[in-house]
Amino acid sequence: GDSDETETPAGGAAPAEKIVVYSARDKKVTDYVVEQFVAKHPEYKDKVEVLNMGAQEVLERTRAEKANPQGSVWWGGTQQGLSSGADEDLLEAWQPTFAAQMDARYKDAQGRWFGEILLPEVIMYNNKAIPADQAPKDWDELIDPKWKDKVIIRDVPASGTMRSIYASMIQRLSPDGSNPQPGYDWLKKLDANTVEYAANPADLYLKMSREQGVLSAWNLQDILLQSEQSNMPFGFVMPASGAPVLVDGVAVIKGGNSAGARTFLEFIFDGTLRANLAKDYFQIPAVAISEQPEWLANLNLKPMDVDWDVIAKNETDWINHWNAEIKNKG
Amino acid sequence: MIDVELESVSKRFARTGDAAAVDDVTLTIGAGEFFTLLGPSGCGKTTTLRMVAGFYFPSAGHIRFGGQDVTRMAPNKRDTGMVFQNYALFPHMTVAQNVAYGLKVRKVSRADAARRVAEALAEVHLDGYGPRRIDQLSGGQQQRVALARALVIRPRMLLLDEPLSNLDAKLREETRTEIRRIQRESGTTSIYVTHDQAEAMAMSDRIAVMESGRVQQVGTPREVYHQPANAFVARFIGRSNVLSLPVATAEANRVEVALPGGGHVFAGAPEGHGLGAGDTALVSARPEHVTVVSATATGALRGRVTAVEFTGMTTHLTLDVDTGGAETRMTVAAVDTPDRIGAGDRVGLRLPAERLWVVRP
Amino acid sequence: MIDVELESVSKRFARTGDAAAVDDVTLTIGAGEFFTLLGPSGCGKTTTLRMVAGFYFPSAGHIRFGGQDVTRMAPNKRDTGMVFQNYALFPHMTVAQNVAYGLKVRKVSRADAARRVAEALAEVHLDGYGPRRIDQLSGGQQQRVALARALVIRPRMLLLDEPLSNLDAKLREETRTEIRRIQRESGTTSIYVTHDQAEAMAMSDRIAVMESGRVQQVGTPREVYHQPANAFVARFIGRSNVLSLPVATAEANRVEVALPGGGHVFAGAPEGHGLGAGDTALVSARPEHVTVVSATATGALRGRVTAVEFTGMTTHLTLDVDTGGAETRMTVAAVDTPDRIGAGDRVGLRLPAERLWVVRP
Amino acid sequence: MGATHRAPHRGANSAWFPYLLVAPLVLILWGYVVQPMLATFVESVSDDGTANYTRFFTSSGVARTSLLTSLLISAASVLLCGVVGVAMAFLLKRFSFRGRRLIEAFILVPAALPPLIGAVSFQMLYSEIGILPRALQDLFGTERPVLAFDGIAGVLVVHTFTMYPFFYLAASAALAGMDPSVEEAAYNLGAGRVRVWRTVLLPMLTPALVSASLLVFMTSLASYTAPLLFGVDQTMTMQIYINRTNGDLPMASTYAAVLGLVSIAFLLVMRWYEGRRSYLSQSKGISARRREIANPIGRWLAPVASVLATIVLLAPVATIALVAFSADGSWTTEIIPSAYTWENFVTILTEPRAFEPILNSLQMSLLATAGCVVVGVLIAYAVRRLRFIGRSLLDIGVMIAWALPGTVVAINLISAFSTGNGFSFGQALIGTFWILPLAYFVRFLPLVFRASSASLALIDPSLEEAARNLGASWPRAFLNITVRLMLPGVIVGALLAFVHGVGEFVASVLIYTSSTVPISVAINNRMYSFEVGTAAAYGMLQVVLIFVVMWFSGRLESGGGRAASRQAEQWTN
Ligand SMILES: Nc1ncnc2c1ncn2[C@@H]1O[C@H](COP(=O)(O)OP(=O)(O)OP(=O)(O)O)[C@@H](O)[C@H]1O
Ligand SMILES: Nc1ncnc2c1ncn2[C@@H]1O[C@H](COP(=O)(O)OP(=O)(O)OP(=O)(O)O)[C@@H](O)[C@H]1O
Ligand SMILES: [Mg+2]
Ligand SMILES: [Mg+2]
Repeated sequence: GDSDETETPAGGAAPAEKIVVYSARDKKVTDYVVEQFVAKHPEYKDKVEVLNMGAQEVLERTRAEKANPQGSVWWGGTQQGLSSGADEDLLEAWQPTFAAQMDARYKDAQGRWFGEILLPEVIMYNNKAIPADQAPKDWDELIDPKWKDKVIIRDVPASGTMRSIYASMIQRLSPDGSNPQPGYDWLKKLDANTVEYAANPADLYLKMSREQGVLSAWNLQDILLQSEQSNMPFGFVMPASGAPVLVDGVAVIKGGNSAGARTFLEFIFDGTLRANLAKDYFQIPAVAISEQPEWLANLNLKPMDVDWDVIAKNETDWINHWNAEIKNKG
Repeated sequence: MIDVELESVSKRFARTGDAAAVDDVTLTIGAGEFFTLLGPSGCGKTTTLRMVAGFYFPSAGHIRFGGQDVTRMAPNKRDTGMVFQNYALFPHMTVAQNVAYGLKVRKVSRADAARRVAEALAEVHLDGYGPRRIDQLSGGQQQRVALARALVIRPRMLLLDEPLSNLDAKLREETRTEIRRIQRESGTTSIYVTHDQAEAMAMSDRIAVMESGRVQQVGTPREVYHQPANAFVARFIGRSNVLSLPVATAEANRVEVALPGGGHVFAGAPEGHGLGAGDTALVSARPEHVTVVSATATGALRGRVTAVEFTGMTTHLTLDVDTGGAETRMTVAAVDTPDRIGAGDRVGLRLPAERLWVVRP
Repeated sequence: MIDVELESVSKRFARTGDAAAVDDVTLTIGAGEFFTLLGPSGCGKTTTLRMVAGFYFPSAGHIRFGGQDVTRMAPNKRDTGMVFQNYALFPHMTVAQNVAYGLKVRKVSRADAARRVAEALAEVHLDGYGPRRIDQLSGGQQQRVALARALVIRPRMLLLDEPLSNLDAKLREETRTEIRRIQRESGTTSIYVTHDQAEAMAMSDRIAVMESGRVQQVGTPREVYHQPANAFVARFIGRSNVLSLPVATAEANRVEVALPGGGHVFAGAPEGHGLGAGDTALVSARPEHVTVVSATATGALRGRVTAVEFTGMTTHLTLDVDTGGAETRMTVAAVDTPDRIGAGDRVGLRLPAERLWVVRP
Repeated sequence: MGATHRAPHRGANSAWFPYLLVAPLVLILWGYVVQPMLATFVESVSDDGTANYTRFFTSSGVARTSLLTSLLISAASVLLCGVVGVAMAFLLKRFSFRGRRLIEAFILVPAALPPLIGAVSFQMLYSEIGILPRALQDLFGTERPVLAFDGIAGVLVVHTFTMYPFFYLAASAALAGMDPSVEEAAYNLGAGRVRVWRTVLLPMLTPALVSASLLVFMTSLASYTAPLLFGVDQTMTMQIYINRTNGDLPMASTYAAVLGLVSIAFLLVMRWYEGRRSYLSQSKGISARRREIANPIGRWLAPVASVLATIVLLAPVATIALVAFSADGSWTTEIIPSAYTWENFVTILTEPRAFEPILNSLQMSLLATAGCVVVGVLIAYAVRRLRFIGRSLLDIGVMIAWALPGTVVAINLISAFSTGNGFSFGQALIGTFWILPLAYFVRFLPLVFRASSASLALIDPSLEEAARNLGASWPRAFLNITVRLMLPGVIVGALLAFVHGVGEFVASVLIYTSSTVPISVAINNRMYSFEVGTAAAYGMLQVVLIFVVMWFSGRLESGGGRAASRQAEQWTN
């Protein structure tokens, strides 16, 4: 019998509408964030519905529902995914308070999506199989023949992350994207070292942990999560020549509960929340936070200089070429 | 009163060439009549019955019940009780459930139904078989269940497709008496298909003889037997001997034919037989009417016995007989054949003046 | 030479109470013999045949073929050709493919097989039906395919379970002649089940009469018909009249019985009949041997006609006859009954001295 | 006006009865299945006409290779599943031995393997990192894992394991419904066991085998997870996915449309093949279900073979159990885990809404199954028994949703029902509870339809005639007799539909709502964060649930449990 509950929402505000969140984030993260959100905005108690799914599925779903959008928030998605969502007119343009402090590289110019976290892509290795000092130090070491059949790669065409990494590898050797050949050659050598392409992240972890292969390229956050929380024998190396940093972002879906969505997104960029997420879930916020957790402070993140516009133009061609001509042919 | 009427009914099956299974059949069956379809295997009896029951639509023609056109009426509205040639028993029901099905559909009360099922099973000598599964019955027992299932609902019309073919002679006789009793008591119009000619003769009010989908003759058993309309009917019903003999004199109702051994004999003939002296008449003589005499008797046909067949009640002799032209195969049935007659013996045969009948080819 | 031997064979079906379907049957069938099982519906004929074919294992007893124990031999090793009571045709094959199946198994060359199939189909009058699907045939046509399929392989043994039950009389006779011819020519041992007694009599070398799973009598057709072992056989085969009459004098092979109307008559009796003067004998008289005389004739039984049934060849009279004690129902078959006799008439009956036979109860 | 002189009595077999029955079915099919699915074909030609198709068929390499690989995988899957399924049906339905019923209930569990975790279990068993190859490697001391399945071989293994139940169920239902005397006739004519199977039993099983082949073929063609996991990316489904990721939606639709067309072509071929012959026993009366086999196969080989097969078939489930009970990180390079724990089960069971996904899945799957049964049985009857124009179209209409990948079906349904229309009674269905059952209905209708249709092929129409003759109206005769006799097939179909409904993921994830989270999505969320242990624990719950359903439906099907064992017993004693 707590009388408080029956009286929410307080203060004469209109009853809060349901917020439906399509999220490609880990369920643990979403649960935690929603809990915090509701604590701060009690009028949304039991009004936030999070549907967890893959990033590609968020896009598919939002796209299919265009005629009658059901979701309000798009939470978690690569720059590419969010961009195509924006291009297909699925996302609402707005100017949140946090946008001001955000680096322009990490957000849409028209305010249709905003980067939430940065995902540096690094070299991953099985630290049970390879002592830390013997792990490759840079990307180019990965194609050394001594790693033949030691590399496992999450299959590329179906993964936004992997596409970005591979495109970066090509663009690294051809800044304006006009001559992908050196990149292709590099990838072909990598393919020669690749013992297997994993179907999905879980498959990758499994195969890495069971030492079908012991090296990979993967995002930092997941490596840390797996090794800290799931007891997996994974370590990482920040490549000497830099790590491509992907942006993982959020957006308000056009036609949904946009008031609620805005409230929710504003909350996500709340300073303490971001600090907590950084500490517990190894997130690197796109907007810098005041107190960095220890791991982040020690990270020495060295971003690779990637021109995402060049990549956006060429990615499909490059990946299709890789898929048809390079994969399993090295 | 006419109860069932088939008017120029034909049935053609798509995939089997041109011949119609039932070909322009016109029949009228009176109320309460016991009507039999008789004919060789494949002549269209089942097809006809299925059209009456409503499972096939005629390709042409009409079927009427009591004047009402039922050609395309749903089978369940026709109130016919059918015994299928292949039984069509419900494999998932017990014997009793099979028999009770029609009663249930008719919303007969439980107690009533149980009593009637028990009665019906008793009528076909299957008392106590009620709880059995159908596949635990012998062939004949299954056939009796099919019969009981049709009889128990006391339909306005019974359609019986060889309902006794798998029963032994004794049971068959008992059962046919039972069917006849029920049929008479309730005045049910019945159409019966059988291959047993004795059965057809004994039970039927009238018989239709069919061949190749066409009706050859309709008549009472005695008419069909003693005055067959044509050679086919004569030969088909009770294996007649059909002889070609020259006509000596012709009258309206009989003709006199000449025997090869000399002498003449009179044979009954249908009205308008159209025969004159000098023509050749087809004369039918029943095996049981022909008597065996000594090979030297005068005025007798002469023949050589080719086979002797003991069938219990009678013994059948097959003979090659000299009828003037070619040799003709004849059959003689005798209750007491002299035991000494065997294959190869030469005997004389006397044709019975009173019993000969002229048939159309 | 003994070809098939059943030694104390019994078959009990688990869940149908205690009565055995086949009960301690011992039979020996000679090589090339045509042996018939006769008996009422449900007496165990099919079960016996299925044990010989190898589809059931006897619950007790042994089956031997030519001395070799085959009780548990696989059916496909027995080289029997069986016509199933329910046909069991392969629905997914055409008529010709059905018939050819056994030949294919026997690796008969294509051309040979085609020829033999055509022949077999001709034998059962189905020429030209080869390419038809089974479900496009009438019931009788299906039965003939089943027969052709068994005959065509010329097996060492034929097992025929009512193979002609759905054929018309004419075709049945032709076909049985055909079967007999093939059987004789190839000397195939055959076991035949039929409900048609005339058929059994005409075809069989020997007949076994069964009832309730037990063999009642084994003998030639004439023995079974004229000298039935017991009242059941007498009544079952060709509906005999069985009368209880007091014995006047008894000899080794015949007894003299007293008639209720006065006078005595001799009846044949089996060896060791064990009857003496004063005992009551069961005397069997065949309907066709009893003659109808005037109601006032001396030394005749007196009776009242209850039913007259025309069956074509003969007319059957059913009578209630005063045989001293209770009234007995008798049947008389006559080729030429006076037309005037009808139900209710009183007539006299004369028993044929030569033809009476004493049966066990 | 002109029609008034026609006879007033037109019952269930008047000339237009078929159309009367078929009309509502066609409407349902059109509204819920065909018309939404047509969107795929429309999209494939929307932008630039048939250019996509031209590109598909002329472009070098990928498209053609994908099509060929997919076809090859499908054909091989049909063969393998056929062999395994029919063999299992033979062993379990023809012989009786102790524990047979238990095995029968177990044997369907592979069909119920939860997606994702199920596929992973195969990897853990048979791939390079699998238990078996690693154990063999250990045993023989070789350099690399022995007998590891990879690529197409791996895909085929997964397909065989997960799809053989289509054959098993169809064949066992047909074997039980077959006229035994036909088989006896073949033996009597001298045919040996092998020949009898080849020339009589298998041909007589044609309707069942055709039905199973269709399902397996189409499932394999539209299968996604297995090629994904075993890295066969030159398949149609992978190409669809890649094209969608590329953002080339029309091309993705073109792939999907080609997939659908190939399936329809296969369907038509199979229909023709089946239609050439009749499989309906023409026997008089009902033959005894009893045949006695004295063969040693019956006594020893059958139980041994069955147990062996069951162990092999259950291995993936055992693997899931192993994962579910292993502590996190305790299983890396070891052959089997080194430490065991209840932790995973505790984790999921202590969660406040742990059972909700399970209940959701049960409820939605049951609803959908009920719909499938009603509509599927009626359509099966119409297609097999009634003569009307467009029977093949009806058949195709049902199967089309099975021929397309699940994702495509879901997207089509969202587009069709994101706003109200006549078939949704003016309501937008997305975002409501109803969209998921509807998706399951659309997707799994073919299962019930096929199974029912196959069992109907063995039922003598004269039984229904007999019932009508005894006065039963068409619906009554249909329910009392025809449906009752079809029941084994219908139950098989319903089981398959239910099991697939419970496990459905690819479509569910696109249309579920927070109040209808299905178990597959719950498992996926665990897998996503690589909590394999808890995912496996969830998977085990699902497996147990399905097992319970199988066990009881097995009893249901055999009428109180005894009839089935009685039947097999009668084949042996
Ligand atoms: N599978 C079975 N289970 C139980 N009882 C059976 C089974 N088959 C037959 N019977 C019973 O065994 C008895 C003998 O059956 P069988 O089929 O041998 O009879 P039949 O002499 O061939 O009769 P019919 O002339 O009617 O075909 C019958 O009473 C029958 O009910
Ligand atoms: N479904 C069918 N398709 C094609 N032809 C058929 C079909 N049913 C029957 N026929 C043919 O039609 C003819 C008549 O068949 P029907 O069943 O009426 O014969 P019947 O007189 O009952 O014969 P029987 O005494 O052998 O049962 C036969 O020649 C048969 O081959
Ligand atoms: Mg017929
Ligand atoms: Mg029998």
